Amino acid sequence: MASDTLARTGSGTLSGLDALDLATQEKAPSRLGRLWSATWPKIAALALALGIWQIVVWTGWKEPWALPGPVTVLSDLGSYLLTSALWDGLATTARRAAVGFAAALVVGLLTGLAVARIRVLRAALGSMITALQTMPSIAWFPLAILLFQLSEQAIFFVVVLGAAPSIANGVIHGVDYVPPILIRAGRNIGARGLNLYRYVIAPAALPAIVAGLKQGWAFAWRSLMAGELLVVIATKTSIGAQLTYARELSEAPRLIAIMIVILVIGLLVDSAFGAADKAIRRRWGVLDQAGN
Amino acid sequence: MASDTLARTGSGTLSGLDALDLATQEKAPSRLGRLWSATWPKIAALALALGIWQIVVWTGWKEPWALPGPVTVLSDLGSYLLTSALWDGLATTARRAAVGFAAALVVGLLTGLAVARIRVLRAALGSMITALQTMPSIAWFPLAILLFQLSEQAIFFVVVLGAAPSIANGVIHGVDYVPPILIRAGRNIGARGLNLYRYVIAPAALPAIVAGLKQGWAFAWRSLMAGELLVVIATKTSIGAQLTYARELSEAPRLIAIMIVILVIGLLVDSAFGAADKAIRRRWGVLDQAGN
Amino acid sequence: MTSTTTTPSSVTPAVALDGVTKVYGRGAQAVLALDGVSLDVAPGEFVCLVGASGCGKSTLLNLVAGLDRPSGGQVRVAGSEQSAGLMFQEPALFPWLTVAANVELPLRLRGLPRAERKERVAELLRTVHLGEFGGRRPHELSGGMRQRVALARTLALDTPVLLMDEPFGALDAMTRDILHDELERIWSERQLSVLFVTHNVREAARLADRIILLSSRPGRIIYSTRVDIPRPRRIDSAEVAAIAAEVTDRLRTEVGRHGQ
Amino acid sequence: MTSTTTTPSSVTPAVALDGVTKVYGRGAQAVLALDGVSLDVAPGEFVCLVGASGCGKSTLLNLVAGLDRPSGGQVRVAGSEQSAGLMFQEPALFPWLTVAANVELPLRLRGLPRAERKERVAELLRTVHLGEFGGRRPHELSGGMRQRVALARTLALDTPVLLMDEPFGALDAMTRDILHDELERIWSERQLSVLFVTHNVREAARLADRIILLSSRPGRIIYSTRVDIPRPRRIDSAEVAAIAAEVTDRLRTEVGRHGQ
Amino acid sequence: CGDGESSATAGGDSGPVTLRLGYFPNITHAPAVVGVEKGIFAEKLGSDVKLETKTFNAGPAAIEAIFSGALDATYIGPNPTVNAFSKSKGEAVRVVSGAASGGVALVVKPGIDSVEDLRGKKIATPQLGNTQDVAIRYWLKEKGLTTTKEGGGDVKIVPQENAQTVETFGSGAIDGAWVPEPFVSRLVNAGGKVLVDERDLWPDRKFVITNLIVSTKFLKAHPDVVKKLVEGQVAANDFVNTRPDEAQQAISQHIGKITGKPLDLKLIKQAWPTLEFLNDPIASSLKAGLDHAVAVQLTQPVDLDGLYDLSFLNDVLKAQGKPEVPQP
Ligand SMILES: Nc1ncnc2c1ncn2[C@@H]1O[C@H](COP(=O)(O)OP(=O)(O)OP(=O)(O)O)[C@@H](O)[C@H]1O
Ligand SMILES: Nc1ncnc2c1ncn2[C@@H]1O[C@H](COP(=O)(O)OP(=O)(O)OP(=O)(O)O)[C@@H](O)[C@H]1O
Ligand SMILES: [Mg+2]
Ligand SMILES: [Mg+2]
Repeated sequence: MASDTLARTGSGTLSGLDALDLATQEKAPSRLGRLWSATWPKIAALALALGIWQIVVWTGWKEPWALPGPVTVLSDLGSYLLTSALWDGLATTARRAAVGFAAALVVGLLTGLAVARIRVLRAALGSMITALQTMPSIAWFPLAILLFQLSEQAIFFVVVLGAAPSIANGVIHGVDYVPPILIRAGRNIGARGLNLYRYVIAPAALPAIVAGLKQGWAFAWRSLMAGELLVVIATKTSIGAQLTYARELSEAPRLIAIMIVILVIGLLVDSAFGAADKAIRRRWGVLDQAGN
Repeated sequence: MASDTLARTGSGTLSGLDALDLATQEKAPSRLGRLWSATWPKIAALALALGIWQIVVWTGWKEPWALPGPVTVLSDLGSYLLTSALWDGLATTARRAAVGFAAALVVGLLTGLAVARIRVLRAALGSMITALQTMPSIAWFPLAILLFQLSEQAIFFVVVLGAAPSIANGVIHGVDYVPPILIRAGRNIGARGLNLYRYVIAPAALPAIVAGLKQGWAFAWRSLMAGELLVVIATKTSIGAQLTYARELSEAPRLIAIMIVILVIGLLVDSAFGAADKAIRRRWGVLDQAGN
Repeated sequence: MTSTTTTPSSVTPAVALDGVTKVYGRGAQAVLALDGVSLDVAPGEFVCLVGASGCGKSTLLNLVAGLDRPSGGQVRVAGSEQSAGLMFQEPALFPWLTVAANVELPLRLRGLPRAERKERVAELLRTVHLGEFGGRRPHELSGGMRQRVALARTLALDTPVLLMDEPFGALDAMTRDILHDELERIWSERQLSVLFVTHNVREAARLADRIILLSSRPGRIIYSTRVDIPRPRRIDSAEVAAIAAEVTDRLRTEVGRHGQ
Repeated sequence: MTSTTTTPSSVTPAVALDGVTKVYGRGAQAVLALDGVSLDVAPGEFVCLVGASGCGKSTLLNLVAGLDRPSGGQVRVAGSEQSAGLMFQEPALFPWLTVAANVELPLRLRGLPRAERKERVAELLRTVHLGEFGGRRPHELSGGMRQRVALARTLALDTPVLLMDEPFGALDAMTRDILHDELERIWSERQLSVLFVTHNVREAARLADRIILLSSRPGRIIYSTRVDIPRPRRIDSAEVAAIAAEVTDRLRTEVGRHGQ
Repeated sequence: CGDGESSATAGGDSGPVTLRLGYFPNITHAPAVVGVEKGIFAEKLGSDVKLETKTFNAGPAAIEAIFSGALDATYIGPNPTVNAFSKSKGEAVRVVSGAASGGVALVVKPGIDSVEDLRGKKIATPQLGNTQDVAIRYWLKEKGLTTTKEGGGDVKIVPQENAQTVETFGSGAIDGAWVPEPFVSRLVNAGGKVLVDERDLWPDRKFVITNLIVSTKFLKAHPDVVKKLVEGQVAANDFVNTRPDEAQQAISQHIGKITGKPLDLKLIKQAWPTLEFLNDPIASSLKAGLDHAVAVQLTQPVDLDGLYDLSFLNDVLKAQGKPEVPQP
């Protein structure tokens, strides 16, 4: 064959950036291989981060009480993991996060659907949703205490006000971008009113809704971290309270240890969202693009 | 015609829920009419909110110092609007928000694009983005001070860490859901590497990116409100600081007045995002569904 | 120029268009897609609509299906609200549902029991020769296969009026011939009224009781002919060819006048 | 059963497929779409590909265009990386761009100066009879109009090899005839090599130097014939009809064997 | 109006009364922490009063809770006390007892040995207009140095959270801070030295840092409970003053329950001598502080008449044969 001929073979590989773009359904790496290729970049990133941190500490840039090294922090994390304080706090905080997020979910989904499709509500409240989203949690504290006293509901109130607008915005965005042809098809096959939502609009908007839920989760969690200081029940320690007190007591290693715990929780939750998103993308047939 | 015949006429109207679903391109209301129909629901909502508030206050449910009435708050807002404190604070805060958001925009867009399309980065950092998003601002304060001392950069650092993950997540979601056929079409007409991003992926992901920016703005603003306490700089008052002081001095009317100011800013920013979103939807031909 | 074709006034038509006009957009950008179209489809009648690309055929079907409102004139469909099922020009399948679930959805929306739904779906998928593909998702199908799924979904509707927008455009001749037979069978069994858009004039002659020709921008009815060939017909028969030739001639004059 | 059609080995083919196999999916869900297809397209040759719905035609074009990799065998395209332009079965227009901008994008990506681009776009839109629609967006067009925009965009590519997947499927006969002439003109002017998928056997006979028939699942080449009718040809000529009848016969046998 | 919420006794006086008591898990709140941890309050309140405790990490939430009827009494600093009193036009709260005095100092970097050395330096305070902020401004003013609200003048005052002050002092961004314990000790441990002990600026080296306030509504509805609460406060102070080791241990453990990590006992011991646990709310120091705030133009004059209701305290003290505190 002539030299200016481009060959694509089943076994050959393409070089350059396009190699990333190409679908690679043929490659069927082993389960172990896939696990490894999903894991090593994480390990590498972690090692890199720890390495840089350790080097910075070794340079003596800051005093050890201002910037503790990885060894100090990890050993503090180790002993932290052995305390019941962490697990009790985690249990309290996780329960609050779950309940608060669930409430935000209901409020956000309903508001979002209503605002997206009812014109008067949209004109009245549409812009308000983003405005509410920008309101910092502490501004709501007085109202939360007024309404719910020093009960856990006050915390949920702050969490819902933090997360629901974000979820609603995700829903509105999703509904706005449902391809009109699908709505027409749905109406044509007899989906009217609630059925149109249930069978067409909601599933079509699902990807954007999941994205909104992810953002909503972040808002919920951050609001919770602040809100947990609102009602500190002496017998119930919580991650939010521990974070703030670690900072107030200038316990740098503990503060970083709690940050690591928060990151790990974030990673776990993200992987749940990631799995949901991947399942949706596989169904929709948009998964292969980036090959992952 | 028989009585069981359904008629649709050019001038007739359909009743029920479907009336909302139908495209109404034919109706060409006057400019004033459209303005009015966009405005009255807002005014009604405002009136309703004020009304309920006033009624609650009149019932004497809480003492006036715990829950001041609308008249007290609005008169305080009036005098607040006449102080230079508000306008100076607003100027400072708005400038910081703009700079911080711009920085977050750059960081978020680049990270998002890189993570969305480069498989190793995605495996390494993908889940980290949401995890970072959930990290409350106060956890970053010590690091911000370590890195930037008491300069404004410390504030920007917190704002960027708050907003960039949200923007990056928007970008990733947008890129993930670009219809594969459009990417194929783009590659086929010769868009490779950066050009594929510029001419195909970025515009196709634009709606989701704008949604991510909106969420990012909310994060940026909230982080800023907290971050402004980090560096209470000489001669510069700020909305974030005023909000906290109003709370610390138990000045309920002033606190609510500042909340109103924050809501108004949120509304203004949202209307900018809304206009961008509407322009995109008009271009894409998905605007008519809900008739707005 | 506007000609009107109506059935004898004694019968209530299944579909009646009366001076229907449709304008897209406003002001300088406005497009007059349909201009005073009056057309009756008798119950049980099979009407084919032909016309140049962009002349307003899809627009007309959308109006009859109630997915859009006319700018002027009246559209009447006999029966209750959901009486005209439309097969769109694009497949318009729901990407989140499997092929079987796509076909099942209209049945589910009508509240059919599960067992019956399953049976009907299997039957419909067999009708369109996709019996083994029920578990796939739309993105795993070829263009022609998607079109056939859309056909099955529309047939699942059981509406007395069927609107079809180039339903066989992406199919090879053989598959199409088979589906012609199937459609004719279903049409006569269920006594459907059909409004069928096609670019294939032979297909029109093969299927129609009446062929109607639309002019290009604005769409007006310029020609209408009855097809009186007895059924069953064959697409390669001489009678079908003769009718097709006649319509093609008319079309040629029309496009010749408007094209470039 | 696998037959191989090759051009004389002295000429470097514009497109060469060598034992190409394509499997979609894995495990039990796997679909063998193409099975050992070997095919050469000579420079300047016009090859039409026909076959039943779902037999692997689009898959084959995707492989040649380099949008997908074969599971086995080799695909070779003469020339540099971007040498085969593909017109997809769907319009695949960019919804955020106007019609003119859609057509302009390939030119812009090749770095043509602005003035030249403008001129070429206007010319291409005139070619597909959409001169006045440059400022519209895809969603404002009819199905056939979108397909013509996609055609114009593909023609703007100026690649030596052109791959076309049912490019005229949504067009009426008259418009299609006109575009046949245009395509033939461009093909001979630019000396293109064309691989053209169609369901219209007459269209194949009207345009092709060679017609190739694919069997259904898995796709294999089962028949190949040269069309030696001198050009210009007319789609309603007797010679074209004769070739079409021959291919239809073959197709009928094939679908008859696989159908149902 | 909302009487039902001021205490949990929904049906009037029938059933046990609930007292909701707030405090900070903090060394300046030692009597409260020890009283709760050692069960002193529970014992004094008896079985007909149910004690519910709430902790706060800053004044505003505690005041919001009092205002909204979510809290009946709380230990709190002088600043929020004045805010609560003045913002409610003298209605919402009453000070019924003192708790602690002292424990505030100006800590500076080594090398700063006199007031003059402070010229041009950055000094942190916990919050603009709070007790410590006013104290340093007034003190500097007396020494002839100027300050401005915006952080200008001869000495630059930077209000910031105490936690942040430790960070900024460590990173060198500030040169000193006028803060309460335990931050004084913490800054000293980070290399600072005490330049001014605020006790030296006050008559008898006494000034209020923590006092006990009760919501007026609760006071009126359940004066008997308030008296028992004050009894508990007096007993807790006795405990703290007579058995400091045990008290320190209790504080460390109690803070650990809430924060997840027991407070360093060494730090408590280090801070302890700077504090004095008194039942006298030292009303004069609160008034003087307010006058100073007016003098440095950080606030308008406030009428504090009626803030103190020391009758319960004096009843308790009298019964125990201790010297009474004059009602201001
Ligand atoms: N949403 C829209 N906005 C603006 N113009 C439109 C819209 N939809 C259709 N049109 C215009 O209306 C005319 C008729 O379109 P229609 O889709 O009905 O044509 P058609 O007869 O179905 O053509 P084809 O055979 O190509 O599908 C076209 O000129 C088209 O540009
Ligand atoms: N992404 C995919 N995943 C799984 N199977 C696929 C995919 N794409 C195509 N197929 C299968 O491959 C076979 C060939 O599909 P292809 O699109 O090439 O057919 P085609 O010849 O173009 O048909 P048509 O004429 O209907 O367009 C079909 O059976 C189809 O189901
Ligand atoms: Mg059409
Ligand atoms: Mg195909």
